[in-house]
Amino acid sequence: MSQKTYRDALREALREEMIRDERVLILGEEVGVWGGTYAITRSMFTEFGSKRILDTPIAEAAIVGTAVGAAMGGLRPVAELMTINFSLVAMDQIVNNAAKIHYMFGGQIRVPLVIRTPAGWGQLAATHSQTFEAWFAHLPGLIVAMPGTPYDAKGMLKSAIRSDNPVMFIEHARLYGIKGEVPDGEYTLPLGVSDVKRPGRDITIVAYSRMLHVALGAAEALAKDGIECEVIDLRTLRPLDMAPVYASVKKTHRALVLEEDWTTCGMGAEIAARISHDRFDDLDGPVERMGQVEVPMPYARNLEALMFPDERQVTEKVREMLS
Amino acid sequence: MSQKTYRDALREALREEMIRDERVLILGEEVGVWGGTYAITRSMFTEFGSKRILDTPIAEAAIVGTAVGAAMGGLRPVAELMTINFSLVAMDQIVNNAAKIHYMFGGQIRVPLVIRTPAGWGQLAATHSQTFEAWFAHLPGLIVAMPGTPYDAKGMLKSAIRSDNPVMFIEHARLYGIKGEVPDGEYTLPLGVSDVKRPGRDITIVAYSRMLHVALGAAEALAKDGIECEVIDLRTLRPLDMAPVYASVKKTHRALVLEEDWTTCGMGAEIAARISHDRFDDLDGPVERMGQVEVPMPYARNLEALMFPDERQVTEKVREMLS
Amino acid sequence: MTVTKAEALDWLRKMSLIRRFEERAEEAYGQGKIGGFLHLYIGEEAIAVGAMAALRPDDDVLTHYRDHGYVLARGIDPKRVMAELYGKATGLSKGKGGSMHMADAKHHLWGGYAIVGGHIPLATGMALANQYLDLPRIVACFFGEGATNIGTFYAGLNMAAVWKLPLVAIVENNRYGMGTAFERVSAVSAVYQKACVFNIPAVQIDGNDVLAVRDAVRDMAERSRAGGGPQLIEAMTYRFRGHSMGDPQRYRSKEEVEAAKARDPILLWRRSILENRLATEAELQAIADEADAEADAAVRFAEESPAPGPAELCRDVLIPEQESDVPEDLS
Amino acid sequence: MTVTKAEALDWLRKMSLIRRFEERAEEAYGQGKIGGFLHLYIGEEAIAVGAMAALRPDDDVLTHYRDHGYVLARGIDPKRVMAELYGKATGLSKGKGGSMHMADAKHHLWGGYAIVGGHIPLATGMALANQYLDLPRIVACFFGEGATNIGTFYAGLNMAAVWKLPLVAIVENNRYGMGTAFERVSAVSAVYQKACVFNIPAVQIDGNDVLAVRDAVRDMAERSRAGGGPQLIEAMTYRFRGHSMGDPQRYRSKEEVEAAKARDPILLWRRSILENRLATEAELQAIADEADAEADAAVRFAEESPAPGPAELCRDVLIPEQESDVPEDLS
Ligand SMILES: Cc1ncc(C[n+]2csc(CCOP(=O)(O)OP(=O)(O)O)c2C)c(N)n1
Ligand SMILES: Cc1ncc(C[n+]2csc(CCOP(=O)(O)OP(=O)(O)O)c2C)c(N)n1
Ligand SMILES: [Mg+2]
Ligand SMILES: [Mg+2]
Repeated sequence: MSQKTYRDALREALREEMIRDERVLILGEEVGVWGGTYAITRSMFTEFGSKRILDTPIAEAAIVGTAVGAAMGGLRPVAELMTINFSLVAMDQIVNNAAKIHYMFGGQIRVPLVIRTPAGWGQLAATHSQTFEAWFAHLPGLIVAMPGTPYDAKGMLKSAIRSDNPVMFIEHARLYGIKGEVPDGEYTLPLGVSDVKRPGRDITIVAYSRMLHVALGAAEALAKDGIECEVIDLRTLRPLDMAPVYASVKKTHRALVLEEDWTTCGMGAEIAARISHDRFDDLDGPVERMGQVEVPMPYARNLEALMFPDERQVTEKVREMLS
Repeated sequence: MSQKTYRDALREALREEMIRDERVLILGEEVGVWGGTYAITRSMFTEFGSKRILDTPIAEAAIVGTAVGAAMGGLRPVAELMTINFSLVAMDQIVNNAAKIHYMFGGQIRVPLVIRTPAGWGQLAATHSQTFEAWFAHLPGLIVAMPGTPYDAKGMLKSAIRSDNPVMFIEHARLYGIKGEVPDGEYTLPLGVSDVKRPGRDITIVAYSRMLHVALGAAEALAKDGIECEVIDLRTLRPLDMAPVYASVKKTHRALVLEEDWTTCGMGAEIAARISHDRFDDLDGPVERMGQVEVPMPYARNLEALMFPDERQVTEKVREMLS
Repeated sequence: MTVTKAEALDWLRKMSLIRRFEERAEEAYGQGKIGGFLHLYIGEEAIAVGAMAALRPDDDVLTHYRDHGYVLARGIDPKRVMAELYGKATGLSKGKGGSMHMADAKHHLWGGYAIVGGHIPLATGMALANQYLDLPRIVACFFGEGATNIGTFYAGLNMAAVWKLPLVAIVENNRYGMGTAFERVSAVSAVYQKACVFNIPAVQIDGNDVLAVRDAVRDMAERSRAGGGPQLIEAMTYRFRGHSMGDPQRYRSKEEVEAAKARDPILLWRRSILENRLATEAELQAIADEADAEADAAVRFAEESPAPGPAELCRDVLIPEQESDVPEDLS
Repeated sequence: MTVTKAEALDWLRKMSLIRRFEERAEEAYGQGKIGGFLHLYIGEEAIAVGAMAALRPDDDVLTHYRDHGYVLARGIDPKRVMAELYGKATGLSKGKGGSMHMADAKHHLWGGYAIVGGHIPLATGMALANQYLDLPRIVACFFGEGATNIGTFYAGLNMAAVWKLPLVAIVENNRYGMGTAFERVSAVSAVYQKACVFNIPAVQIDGNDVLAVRDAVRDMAERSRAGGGPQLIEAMTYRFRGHSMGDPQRYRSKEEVEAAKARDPILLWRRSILENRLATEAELQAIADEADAEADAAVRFAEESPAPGPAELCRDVLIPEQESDVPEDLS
């Protein structure tokens, strides 16, 4: 095992899969000469050349559409959308082509496609700080992965590339620099499997992506006072693996769901609705949700800082729930 | 009072507002010469002329973007998207421009815009049978209206046109022909106010748009057996007025939410999560959701018929919940 | 003429089949046996037939939703096409796609697409795959003139031009997008002139002349196959029927429609065959009868076929991951 | 020269202010006082200044995210612009917009937009409003050459052309979209040639020559105002800094950047003023000093301004409905 960043873990996954399978190619804005604006594809243009790493025009609908077509034509494209915000420009291609072609034509056609894209923020204001995972998780026909650790990022990206299904693979700009254990050898991780990241008996915290770390930080702090949180990382948002969540709630009787998106009609709504329904008799109190304040993202640093629940707020919420 | 169709009610609203305010104009595909593919704007081209009813190219991103710009420039445009499916092509304009411009520029700019568009289905297959109300309800900065009756359709559309906010006004192709009471004189209905469409004491059914009628039909059937359903029509999905729902659940202790969309991360998830949370102690059983089967819409009539809960299924579900 | 008798009769046979097939579909729609949207190709048959005659059988084809013509022109069994219209299990897409979504991957027919312009980037992608895999295949992408005002037309073909991909875009200019005359909504009203923005070869041709279509598509396809990059063909035609069923057609006069029918592609080709003495009236009658019979047989097959079973509803959503390289089952 | 001394010096003053202002912003960014993306206009100042000199004060302006130059060229108080960069309550957008979203509605500056090409249809819409309301205003819409490959560029300008709207599109061709040289991703590498698809007048000009810009924008704006429909100007320029902060600039050589600096628009204009004896070295020095002082004052103002209060967070989301015509409060 060695410590690697989330960014390097992703790059390893891409490199290994490109070496393993010649049909894998990468296309997107600035993925080549620049090396990826978040440096995920750094040096890969030199290594793989312009046939396999394609710099595209600024035209997300065409990037995704072209990738879908290339997948239909026998390749295994990995399309990078520079940030998830730009997926809005490609939404029709994602919804109506990537996710539906297999079904709509009665299973005749496969679309083995990965769309990689970071969520994130950092004083980027209203149009550049969004994250639409709940939208994608709404869509039958799509797999939605949103790993929170370098280990998961690498293993899941490799699986996503090997999958014959279209995968929306959502990264997080603020996780690219975090480090974690990543084995040097080959491994893959299944898509569609949630993971207990920290066992505990007092309360279940459900999270994913960056909020996983907020959850783990809060759990650490609460542990000092003897409060043991079980932290579950969904990892894949569609299909949703609720089994570990249910097992946990059966034990803890309380659940808190964290997300970075606006809560109304967000991922947390689905999780809370499912727990409330499927574990109705186990719950000692209502499932709580914490997410983004429901306003467009402001630029000012001090306002932005008010937008997301932080460790302290999560800690307080847990105490409140247990009191 | 007189009986009018939902379609005629909408047309009345448009005509009255165009007569009342010269800044109101309509733009979209086939709204002029054709008279609207669902005949909402029938004869209006003759009445108002090509300055106020604009036939556009097939380019939804430009239709919505142009409407946003026209609103910024002092008009009060009503943009028609032929069906809500095509909103996917305009998604960036809706999310990043219509919904955010007021906030992003610190309140300097207003976008008094209505985007009218029908949801619906009828053997139209995977790309033409969708409804994304939960996506729109997710967005701060947008008002999302989805009326279910001719009376509401007219009153709410008039309010939407007079509102200084961007309003996503979602109709339903399968409601255009239904009839209901619509007064002949001027009236408006507030946006953001849910409505108890049928009082009852045994169970709360929350619905909107076409599913309202499924709910009312089921309630009627159940009433014969002495089961009294309270049917609440949300009417506006953002901002959500939950007060009548909560008041109802306090009385009935049971709630069922109906929607026509896929349930995962749908509108029902939000409603169920809110009821489960805010009325935790009032509930005698879990909040139930019924919605679309989670597959892309198939064309075949017999398969399509399996996609949505019908009156019978709702009736059964209610009995099951009360047993 | 530069066609053999066999070719000439084959094209007439195909055009007649499309015509007859769609007339039967129209009837079935009236009887409620076909639902949803049904966009007829009547009047435009020369384009699909001429184009398919020029393309190789493994050239990749993508089309818009007005797609019955291409499928039949490619020689795909009309029975399975009609069954798809009927929403039957024996349909090309098992009844899941319907009129707008005809595909037969084995015949390299990659589908009809119903979001205007949405399939153009897919064509770019398939052409990229062909180039990448060094296959001698080109991609033919069909759409209407109305689609040339939407973003994906530009973004998609620009990318194809930059990468010099083997792609022929065939624009069927039937003068209207639904009820909107093209010149009312397009700054440039000759589509082929729009190719200036891609810097690619483009021609405008008579889309009602099957031979002219065959020749143009052959030229363009071979140029593209030889590395000449994308090409654009604007085929001028006219739609004899409404946009879809139930079109009130207030946007054009009966006289205009009648005048256009004088240039019915089937009549024109029939006349040309006779003028060139390639066949007798009797032979032509036999072809018409054959088309009739084929369309009849298609209807019969569709009527008799079973609807898809309810278990079909939840099939084909996700491919089980073990069929990919990954252990878990996600279906 | 066809400029007065007052004009000449005013333009130099504005270009110098933009330059100095951005250099100070760059510093502040380095100190962590400005966050997010910061796209500098350094090297491109002649375009904003020349264009604003040609436009009337109530002509409507929409721009992309590289927008400090336009705001300052329009004569908007640099203090409020810097305060916006600092995310302060005194900023143009109360600190909510930041660098990419500068707007001052009172000055008909309708905002910087950060989704490439996304504001082009808005410009079409504002021009539609002006035409509809019979106002003598035109709309000027600025964006980079990179934006001419995305769908909204085509769909938006096509509509403007069809309706003959009073709109001037000013494309700043600084040769790169982030790290991508234009010719690598655009089938046509001279933007003005793309106007062929809209059938509108278009010119390519030297965007580093403030007078050439003023003249071209004036001509095009007046033609558009007179009912000539949309116009397109491609202003050739070069970005001296990276795309945003922290750009490794591996896509171009230091030599290329240095060579481009020989055509620094401020140097060129300064030289031209001196050659035409419109001012003395001392007068020019005074202008430079003034720009320095103004930039200093802007920084001071921004530093001393308060951050927006937390109550600001939830303001400006929805307008209370009673402020519209409707009774209920939706805030
Ligand atoms: C993005 C999108 N917008 C609108 C529609 C509705 N629509 C279906 S076909 C059509 C007209 C297309 O005209 P054209 O491209 O000329 O093809 P034709 O039908 O004439 O063959 C429209 C507007 C759609 N399917 N997709
Ligand atoms: C739709 C969209 N895709 C990608 C981006 C990321 N991005 C921001 S600026 C830029 C380059 C734009 O280049 P150009 O239009 O030439 O303007 P310049 O920055 O050179 O002034 C890109 C790709 C974006 N903001 N919006
Ligand atoms: Mg057409
Ligand atoms: Mg540029």
